[in-house]
Amino acid sequence: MSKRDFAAVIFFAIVAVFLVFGALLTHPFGEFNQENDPEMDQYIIDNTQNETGADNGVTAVVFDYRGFDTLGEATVLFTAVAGVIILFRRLKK
Amino acid sequence: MNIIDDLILHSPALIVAIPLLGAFLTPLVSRINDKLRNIFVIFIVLFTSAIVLLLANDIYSLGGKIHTYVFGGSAAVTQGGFAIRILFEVDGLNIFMALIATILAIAGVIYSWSFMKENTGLDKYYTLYLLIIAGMFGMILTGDMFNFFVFLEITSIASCALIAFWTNKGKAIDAGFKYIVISSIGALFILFAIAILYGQYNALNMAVLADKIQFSFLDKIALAVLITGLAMKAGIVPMHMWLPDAYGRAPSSVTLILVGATQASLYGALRMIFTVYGGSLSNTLNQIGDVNIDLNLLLGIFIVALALVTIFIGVLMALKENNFKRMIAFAAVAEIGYMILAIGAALTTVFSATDTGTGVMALKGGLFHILNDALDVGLLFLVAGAIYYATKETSLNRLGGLARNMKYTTIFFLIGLLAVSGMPPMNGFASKLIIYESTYQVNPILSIIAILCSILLLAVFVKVFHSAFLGPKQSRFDEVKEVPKSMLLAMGIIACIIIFIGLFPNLVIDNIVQPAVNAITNNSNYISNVIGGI
Amino acid sequence: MIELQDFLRTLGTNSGFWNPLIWGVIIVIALLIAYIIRGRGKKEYKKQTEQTKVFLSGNPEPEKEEMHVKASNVYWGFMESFKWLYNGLDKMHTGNVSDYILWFVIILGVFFLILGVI
Amino acid sequence: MIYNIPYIAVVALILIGLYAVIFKRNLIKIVIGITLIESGVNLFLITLAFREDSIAPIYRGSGSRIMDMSLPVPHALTLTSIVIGVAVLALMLSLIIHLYKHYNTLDASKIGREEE
Amino acid sequence: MSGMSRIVKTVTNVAFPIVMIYGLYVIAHGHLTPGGGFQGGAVVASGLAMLLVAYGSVWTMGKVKEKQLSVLESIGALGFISLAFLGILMVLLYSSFQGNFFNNFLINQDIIPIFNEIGRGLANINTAGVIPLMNFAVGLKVIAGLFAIVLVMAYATRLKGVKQK
Repeated sequence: MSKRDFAAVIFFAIVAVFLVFGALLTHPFGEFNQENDPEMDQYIIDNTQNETGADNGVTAVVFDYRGFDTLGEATVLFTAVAGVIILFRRLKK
Repeated sequence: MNIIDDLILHSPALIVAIPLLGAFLTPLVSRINDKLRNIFVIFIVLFTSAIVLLLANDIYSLGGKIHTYVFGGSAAVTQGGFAIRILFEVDGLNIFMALIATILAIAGVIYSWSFMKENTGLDKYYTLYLLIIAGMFGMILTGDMFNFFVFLEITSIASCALIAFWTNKGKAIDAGFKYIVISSIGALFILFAIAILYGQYNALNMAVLADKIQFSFLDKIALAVLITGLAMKAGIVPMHMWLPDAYGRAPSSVTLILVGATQASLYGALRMIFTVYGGSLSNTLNQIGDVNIDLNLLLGIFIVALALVTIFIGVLMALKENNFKRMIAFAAVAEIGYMILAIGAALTTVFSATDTGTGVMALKGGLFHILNDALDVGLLFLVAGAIYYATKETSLNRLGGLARNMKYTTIFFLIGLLAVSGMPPMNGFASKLIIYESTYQVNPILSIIAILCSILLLAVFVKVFHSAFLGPKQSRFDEVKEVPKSMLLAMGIIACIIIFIGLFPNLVIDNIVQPAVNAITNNSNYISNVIGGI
Repeated sequence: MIELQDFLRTLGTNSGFWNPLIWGVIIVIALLIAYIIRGRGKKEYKKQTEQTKVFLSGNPEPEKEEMHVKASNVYWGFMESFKWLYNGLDKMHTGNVSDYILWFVIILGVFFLILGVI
Repeated sequence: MIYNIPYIAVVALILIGLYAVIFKRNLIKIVIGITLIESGVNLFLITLAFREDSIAPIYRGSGSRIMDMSLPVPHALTLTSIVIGVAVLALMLSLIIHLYKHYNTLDASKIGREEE
Repeated sequence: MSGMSRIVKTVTNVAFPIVMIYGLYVIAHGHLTPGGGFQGGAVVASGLAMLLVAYGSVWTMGKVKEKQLSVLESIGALGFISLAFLGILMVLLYSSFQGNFFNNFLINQDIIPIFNEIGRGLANINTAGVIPLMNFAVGLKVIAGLFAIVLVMAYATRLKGVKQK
């Protein structure tokens, strides 16, 4: 076992321990109470029909409440297409 | 209302949206004519810069004004103190970084005109270039955590595609692959931290998070992941190794923008530490047994240690390197170390009640050095690209005597050399002077090491200057001529700004750096500007 | 908005200052001193005479292009004396993407130890 | 404790991905590790959306809601994250194609080593 | 890669229109049912990728070039961002309220009679303001983008020298 693998295993174990401990400390799956009350999402669920007119709450969030993220997301896809095309371009003019 | 008010009102959105619009239009425009496409791209960048200047004037004129822009209209963003929609929040720090990005963008686009002329696929090149600019502005201006992640990914993907632009070189492809692996893993961990924060507080807005955060164990994990991911994106030793590959293999016009992207992620780290976690770090005294341990003191000490290692290793590797651009890249790593040094030294003192202005002074020096580093390192990379353009040589061992052929390039390199190694009267001296003195009051050893490494940095560039420009005339460089005008213009712009800042540092510090420092030190304005609405 | 005297104000730090005007005056004085020292050189020095010829103990003078010191030979002594350090640094810089991520994990672990335990 | 099993699964996915990235030399395996990390993060985001006995946030019929709905925002974030992952994957794979064309190997310790 | 056998091509010919229709349905009903521009676009792009696998990259590249696809994608992205820009301008038509970027300018108004109703139930597609239009723009963009990526990568990794059917 080389020195690199030794250090890798040690710090890998440290990170794993902390992440698992954090996972145990997260709020229980699917349970919401006073301290982690999803007020923002509750507001969106209550007002999505009146504010955006959409039945689909997720689409309302994607295209209206957080539409700028969606623009960035579309831009990421555009970027990937441009990158792939520029990588496979012909080099000689 | 007249058009200027509309522009200023919508400027945070337009600064990001207009480069995006230009990027989407570029493939269509380039089907018409190539020269028209170049003019179009330059026009887009200049228009964006004009809007940035308008916004900067609007913010600086009214002192500590914070310009908040809500996407999707309705002014009621914060019922009950939670922000539903994405909002941009522009204060002194944001606009400071935005000005840096503006200078780099203008110089890079003008430089690209002649530098990339022989290559194919230029329409996609300019598209990706505008996308990097838009992603940088988005990272800098946004006030929403997830939006920050999205723009970080835009910048990373576009940069990766441009780093591997010269696909006939295997090493360029290798550097691009390393960069995309590094940046995607860093961004994924940042997203993981954002998800942890969201799961706890059900909020994605920075100001709302900074208001709600309680610094529990999960928050500490999120802070560690955020700082580490952004530090890897910013190229801090020992996570710097992607940086010489990426900077060294990319075309120089791309490297110039990459410097800005790196500092945008550095800005992200600043924002996370001082704004989102600022309230928590400032009043955290942890009990172990019966001793109080100041957490931000520990954090600051660790960051200072990282900074010292960064400066030291960056300078030593630069001294050893023989490839022109890789050497400048290692010098850039060392320069980043100076900023981190100032930030860590500030973190140790600025939150403590018994602070005699040292922390604020260190922050001032660090932020001022961000500006100077962008200009100096950018100018050096442009000079390296000019030499590659003229001689098609990257290794310093095969260069020599170029000062006879390329006079203006030599002068620009001399300016960059003096600036990056902190010699008066260039701008690097002013910021490094502040950093030395503030760190001296924290601990004299820090400033001593910093000064020694700055001297070594001068030695590095003396080596470059000697082996590339001085020396006898080489016969195989007889037909080498001065580079075209647009490249000279781009280098000249940056050089003029460098000399101006070096001669009149007070103007910059009082009018531009001081608002940024104020924006960092009291995050209560940043929070109350969003939460105070209700 | 910006008056003229703003351009020449001194950049005051906590204990030091930096003023381009004073620096300019000092650099001019230094140039004058250098010129005076140069002026007091030997009078019988003449160009294009025997005394300016290169004399390498009788050996022929190598041609100009070969006399350029290559970049890898500059600071040769420095590299040689710090070989122990540079060996470690070269071991550290394996151009290998897995190691980059390994460094990331190491720093992450150290941050966890600092922030989580305390 | 039993309610934290999904988060344990998330951490397990992320750690498996990190293991693949750190200990494997094959470029394809490194990319697989990155996608594993990404799917772990997406799984974490989508677990945050779940609420006890809730339905998808889609209104059927008139606006009156029978039972409460799961949180809509994490769905949107996951969608964005998935698309970003697709983009990154496409770019990485095309770079690997180029690397294989240049070096005829996928070993990470053999590429980019030639002298220039 | 060269085209596959006749069986695969026949099955592709049968399945391709169904996949297309389903994807377009998902795009069009994005604001009413699960789905949206990205999901439907991914479905349609997978149908096109099936065509690519069945008939080979050379044949497909003969039919459609990646330049045309990138132009198509630019048009989709332009539609999306121009809808966002219209949020600034169009609101001035019917209200003194100053609209913002990404403003949903079609909802809660009666001047422009498209998509301006409040959604009640699955039946009425004439709801949700600009969201259906954005769905269409993003759907076009995703179709073109994903198919361009698959096409370019398949064409770059084709087997040289093999006889293409």
